[in-house]
Amino acid sequence: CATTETYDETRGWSVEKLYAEAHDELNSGNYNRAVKLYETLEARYPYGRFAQQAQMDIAYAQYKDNEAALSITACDRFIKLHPTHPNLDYIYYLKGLVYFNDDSGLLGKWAGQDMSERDPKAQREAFLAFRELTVRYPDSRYAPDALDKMNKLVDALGGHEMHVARYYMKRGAYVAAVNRAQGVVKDYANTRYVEEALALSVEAYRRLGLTKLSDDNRRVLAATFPKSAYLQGKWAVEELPWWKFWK
Amino acid sequence: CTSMNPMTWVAPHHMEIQQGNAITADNVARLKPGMTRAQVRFVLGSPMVADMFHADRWDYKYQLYQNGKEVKNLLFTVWFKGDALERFEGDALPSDKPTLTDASAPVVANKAP
Amino acid sequence: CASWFESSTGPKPTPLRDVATLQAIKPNWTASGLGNTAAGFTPVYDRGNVIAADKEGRIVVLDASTGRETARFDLKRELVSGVAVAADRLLVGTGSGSLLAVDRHTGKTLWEAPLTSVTLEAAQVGGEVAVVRTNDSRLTGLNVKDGSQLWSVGRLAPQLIVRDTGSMQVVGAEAVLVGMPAGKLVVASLSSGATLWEGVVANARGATELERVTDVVSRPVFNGNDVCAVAYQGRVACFEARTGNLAWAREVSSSRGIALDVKNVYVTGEDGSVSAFDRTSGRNVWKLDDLKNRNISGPVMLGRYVLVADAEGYAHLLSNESGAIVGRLRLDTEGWTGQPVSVGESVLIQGRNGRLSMLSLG
Amino acid sequence: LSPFVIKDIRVEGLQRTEAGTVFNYLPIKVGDTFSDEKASQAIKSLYATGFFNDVRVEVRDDVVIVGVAERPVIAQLTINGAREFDKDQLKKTLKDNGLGESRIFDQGLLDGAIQELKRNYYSRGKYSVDVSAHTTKLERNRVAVTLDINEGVTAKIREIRVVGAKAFGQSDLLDQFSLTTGGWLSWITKDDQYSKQKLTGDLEKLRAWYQNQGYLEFNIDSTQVSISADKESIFLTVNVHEGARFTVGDLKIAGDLKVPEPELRKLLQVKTGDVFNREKINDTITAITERLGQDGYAFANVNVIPDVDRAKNVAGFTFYVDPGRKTYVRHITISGNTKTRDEVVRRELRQLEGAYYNGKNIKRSKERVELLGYFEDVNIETPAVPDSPDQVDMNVNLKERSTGTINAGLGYAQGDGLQLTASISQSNIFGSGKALSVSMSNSKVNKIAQIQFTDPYFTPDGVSLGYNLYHRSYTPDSINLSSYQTKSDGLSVSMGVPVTEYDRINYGLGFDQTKITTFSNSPQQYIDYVKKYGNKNNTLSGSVGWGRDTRDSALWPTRGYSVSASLDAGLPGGRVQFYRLSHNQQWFFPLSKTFTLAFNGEVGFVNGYGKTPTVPFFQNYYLGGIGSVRGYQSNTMGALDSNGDALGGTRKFVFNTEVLFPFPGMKDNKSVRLSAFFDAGSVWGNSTSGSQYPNRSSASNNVRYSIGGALTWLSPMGPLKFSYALPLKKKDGDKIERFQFTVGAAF
Repeated sequence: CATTETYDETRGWSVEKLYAEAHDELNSGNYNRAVKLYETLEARYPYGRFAQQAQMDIAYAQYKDNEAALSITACDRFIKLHPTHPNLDYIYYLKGLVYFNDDSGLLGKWAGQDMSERDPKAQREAFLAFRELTVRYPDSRYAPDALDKMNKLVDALGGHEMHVARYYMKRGAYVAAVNRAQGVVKDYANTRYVEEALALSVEAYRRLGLTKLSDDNRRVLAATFPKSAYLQGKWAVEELPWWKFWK
Repeated sequence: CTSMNPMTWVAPHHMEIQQGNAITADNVARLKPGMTRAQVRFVLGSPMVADMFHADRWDYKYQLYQNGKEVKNLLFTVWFKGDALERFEGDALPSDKPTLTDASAPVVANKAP
Repeated sequence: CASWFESSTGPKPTPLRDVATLQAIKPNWTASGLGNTAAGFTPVYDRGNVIAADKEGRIVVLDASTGRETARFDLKRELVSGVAVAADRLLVGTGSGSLLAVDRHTGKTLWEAPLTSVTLEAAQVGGEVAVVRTNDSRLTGLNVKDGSQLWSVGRLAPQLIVRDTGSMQVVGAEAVLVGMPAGKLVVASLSSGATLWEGVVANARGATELERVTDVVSRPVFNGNDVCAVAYQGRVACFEARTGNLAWAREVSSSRGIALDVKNVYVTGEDGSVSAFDRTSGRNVWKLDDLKNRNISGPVMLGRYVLVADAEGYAHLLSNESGAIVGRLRLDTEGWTGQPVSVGESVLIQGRNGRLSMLSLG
Repeated sequence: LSPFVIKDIRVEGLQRTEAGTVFNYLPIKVGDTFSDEKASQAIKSLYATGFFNDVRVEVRDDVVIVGVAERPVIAQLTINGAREFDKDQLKKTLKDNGLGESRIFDQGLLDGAIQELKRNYYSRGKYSVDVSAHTTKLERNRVAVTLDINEGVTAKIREIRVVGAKAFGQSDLLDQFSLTTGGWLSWITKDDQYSKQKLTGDLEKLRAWYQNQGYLEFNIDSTQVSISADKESIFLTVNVHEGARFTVGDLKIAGDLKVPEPELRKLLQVKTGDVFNREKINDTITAITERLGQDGYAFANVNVIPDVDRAKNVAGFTFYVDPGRKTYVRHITISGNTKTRDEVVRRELRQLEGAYYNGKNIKRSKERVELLGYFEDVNIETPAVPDSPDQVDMNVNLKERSTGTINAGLGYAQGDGLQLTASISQSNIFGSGKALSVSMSNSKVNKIAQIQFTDPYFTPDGVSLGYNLYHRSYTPDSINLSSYQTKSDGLSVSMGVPVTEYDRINYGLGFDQTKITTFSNSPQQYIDYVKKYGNKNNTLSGSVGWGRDTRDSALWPTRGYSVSASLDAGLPGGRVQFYRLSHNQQWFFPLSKTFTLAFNGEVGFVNGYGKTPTVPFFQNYYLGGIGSVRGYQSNTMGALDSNGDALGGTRKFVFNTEVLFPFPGMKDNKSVRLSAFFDAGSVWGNSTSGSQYPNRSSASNNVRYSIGGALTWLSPMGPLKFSYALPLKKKDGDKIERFQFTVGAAF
């Protein structure tokens, strides 16, 4: 009982018709249908501008369809096929976007869900993808936005380390806390967390009874952040008011 | 009036907090000044606390809190001059039963009952 | 949609066209009285008697001329291959992987020799030595008197082998020809088991495990100066008996068997065709396709004719010059258990249902 | 060819790829000196791209001409004759290794694909399969590939023989095999089709069978797989050497133990004098390695050296312990948490950074994260840190599951009138680990508005704090409860304190005000109650309870138990005074990797005291429906009043036995679970004077049983439970409801 081949209404369509049809589907948002049409176009007319544009649009459609893995493979295939394509920088930018896509969604934004508390691995890959874009095409029109997103990512990654350090201080695991804090100072020196990291190290060493290390760190804090608030009081676990229950 | 504060009616269970290197006396006994950093790392293990501003000293700190109460709080520090072990001081956990210190020694047949 | 009841998609057997009987086949006698058997249970002729066995352990001794039963034993042991005769004792392979010797007249167990695996074909006896080939392609020589092991030669078999239920042929009292996996023909000395020479009947070809199977699973033949054998999915090849040099080889695939007469070598192909090759040059003399896909047994010489049996119980007589079917006889032996055995001027066939029938030229 | 400076490079034969691409991959540029070596380099690099069938380099007066023939693109790939494997699945696997529509055609890939196909068929026992491919040229340098498959007959196993087995009969041994010679179910299970992997697995099972019953020196000498000439039958022969049956001699533990020897001795699963059992030896090894794993020896291993005394058939064993280095955990990375905050997961972990590796803690960490119920899949791996031998990292890889149930419904239920329900409950609000549920529903019978909020980690150690605010008005005259109306408003605060790793103590205080209005047709009991105690009832409720939970997961429990006991009461301050004792036990036993046996038992007992000696009816137990005895309409079991409505009872017990198994075919999908169950339960302790059904008062004649099947689906909108139950021994007055379902019920 051979299943009959589904009737293929695109039989006999010209490449322009196929491309136009696929493009409408893409704009009207049903990405699955668009991807199928683009693939038939690529199979039937593998030459010329349309095929290349189809490959780019497939990558974009997969991204919009939240199919991260498929989109990345489509991008990589495009890069291998057309290494000298004029707007290859868009493809690198798209790769970055796929990883970066912070689906914090509507509620997330309102409730101040910030990226530093989410999965760091995806953010690291996004950072690498954007960096590849800014290195290969420094003057691409996507470069500025990529740079801005890179800074946001670095800040998020730094923030992530800081969050973990704060948790371990709250938990009373001071060795873990001081290692994380030192990680912030070492790897994320240009972020806004260095001051708090140093203050945390001072307190953690004190709790560990390593007074020499605590004093030395305090001197480094005083040297780099003379007006730091932590110099007066010591670093303390931030107590949340009860009504901020969503935090 | 703490009695009314419901928080204190029942003492909550605190997770066991264990931090840092649990080095034992027999490890420390094998330390000799002049050892390279790699040798010290082999004998005592990698230090959990190596402050970035004090490259010349490793702190083998050990803390153990069980149900909120401090059970162990030891510190063993080693100082280096360049790559050679200069001096070391501090205290370590009692060494576990010396059935076999050196793995390559022949099997000691301790007769089972 | 996967069809649940897989119909075999093999080719259909060709229907028989009736043929003028130029030479009749006379059924001397038919004997039943045995349970069902399997491939590897070929009967054996010895000094006027025909001896055969079945799977449940029954052995019958018949008078070769009349087919009358002269003795019957029931060993109540599962047997996996036919009977071999050594002077006054009968040797059979048991299901638990041993060779059992019983007294020919009383059926009393004399000795039982454990083996490394089951023997799927009857032992071959030469003088004082009984040779067995076990399923792990190992040859073992046992002393007929007490079953003690004289020698044993192992062999590395490929992962996948073809079911071999009869590929040994003892020659006189000093050598045995053995068809082996991977297209090898081994001639081993009976006394020591040492390999006198080893010929390559066919080489493995193809990529997959199954395509590379070219085992020699039928009995080699020897006529004084030539030794010929045929390989499954391989070739028919003849060698000089003394030196083992390859005389000639021709493409044909057969697991059924080979026969030899003074002029030609006759082979039943895997597809049911029967072909004849000139003994000295290997030139293809004739090829009969009328019996294709009828699951034809290996050929046997009956007088100047070539006899084959098919799965539906027909015996066909072919002329050795032209290969045309000159005679046919309907037997009621369902199928066959191996190559028919030539006994003097007649031929003995044992069917899968245990029935034996002796045929000669009418 | 004398080297020269390249004046120009021209590329010929391009149809699909642009010149730019070729130049990008060419290792030579205008102005380089060109030589033979450079030419071969160019050819090699162009081939490497996989775009071209043929590359030629020619030179004409200092101009390099690169001639290429582009590989055609596959326009169409058709497979026919594939019955064993489904066609699209085949196409997908082929596309994965480069052979698909719109991909570049490469003969090498095609041949590779054919071999791969044949190998797959052989693994299914289809030995006589024949795969032939042919390509037909199409215009515009494209090609159509068709694969014709003739699957032929499947080779079936005719005989399996274990030679040399004396201690056990063939049938016992063949029971260990998954391969068989064909039973009546073989057309589905296909267990009479040979496959190499299955045979290896079976041989392992055979070895385990022998070695677990004393045959230390059991050995499989050789196995033969032989196929009949017509490729339709397979014969398996396994030649074994049993050896003698051994008993265990004396046991020694040697090596650098790191743990006091008596403690390790207690872990020995095998005793001197037992019949040798390899499984017990392996279990001992695992027990010892796990014990060492708790003290930081992540890479400890134990090898067993037997000393065999063949004369007495006794084998002594020495467990040689090699602890390896004490290992520390450097970094713990949590990934996959797209919604949940990092700290919500980290605070459940029992393993800390900067601490030595503790296998037990890591295992408990996985359980605790799974008990959160926010993740579909949790797995923890501890890869070694590259350059330092005694440090590992710990990666917690998660797969988020939607933990909210948002259902808004506008429905019309037959007895219930227009129903407007809207409820949002999210057990992990904004990924903060806190649970908030706001629900509002109004229909003729029920008008409910309720807000519940719980913060499981009010303190770092996990003391939880919960608030619950509700307004409920309940006029049940239409459905099967007797007609009266209650309006109640209330507020309660509850706290839960973990007192050990597994136990929690919960206590709470609450205030509830219930106004009851009765009508002419209300049952006499309710009217007397109101006459006696008035219609305004203030209850000051207090509750204290204890719970212990060792289950390995909240959504998909397979092992462990959850036990709880609680006492809640209407305290003397309030108008309504009663006390209620209830106890609940849930046990889970793994029957196999996918089957789980679950027991659930509940006992409840409520009594009035002081001002209200008889228990107020709205505090009664009502039984029936999902969560108690399935197959009976919810809340209809037990005593019935004059017009057949349920009065509930003051005592109840429920007992369910359930076998849980995955949906057939979706073995590793963790969101759908089937089960077969037997429920039993009774509610009694209410006077049935004046009711048509007098004999529904005692526990024994109120007990009801039912058996049936249920399906739990953890859907994105929340857990859905469907059950189909057959009540046994139905009595008159029972209201049966075979098919029942609940949406968003607490799991």
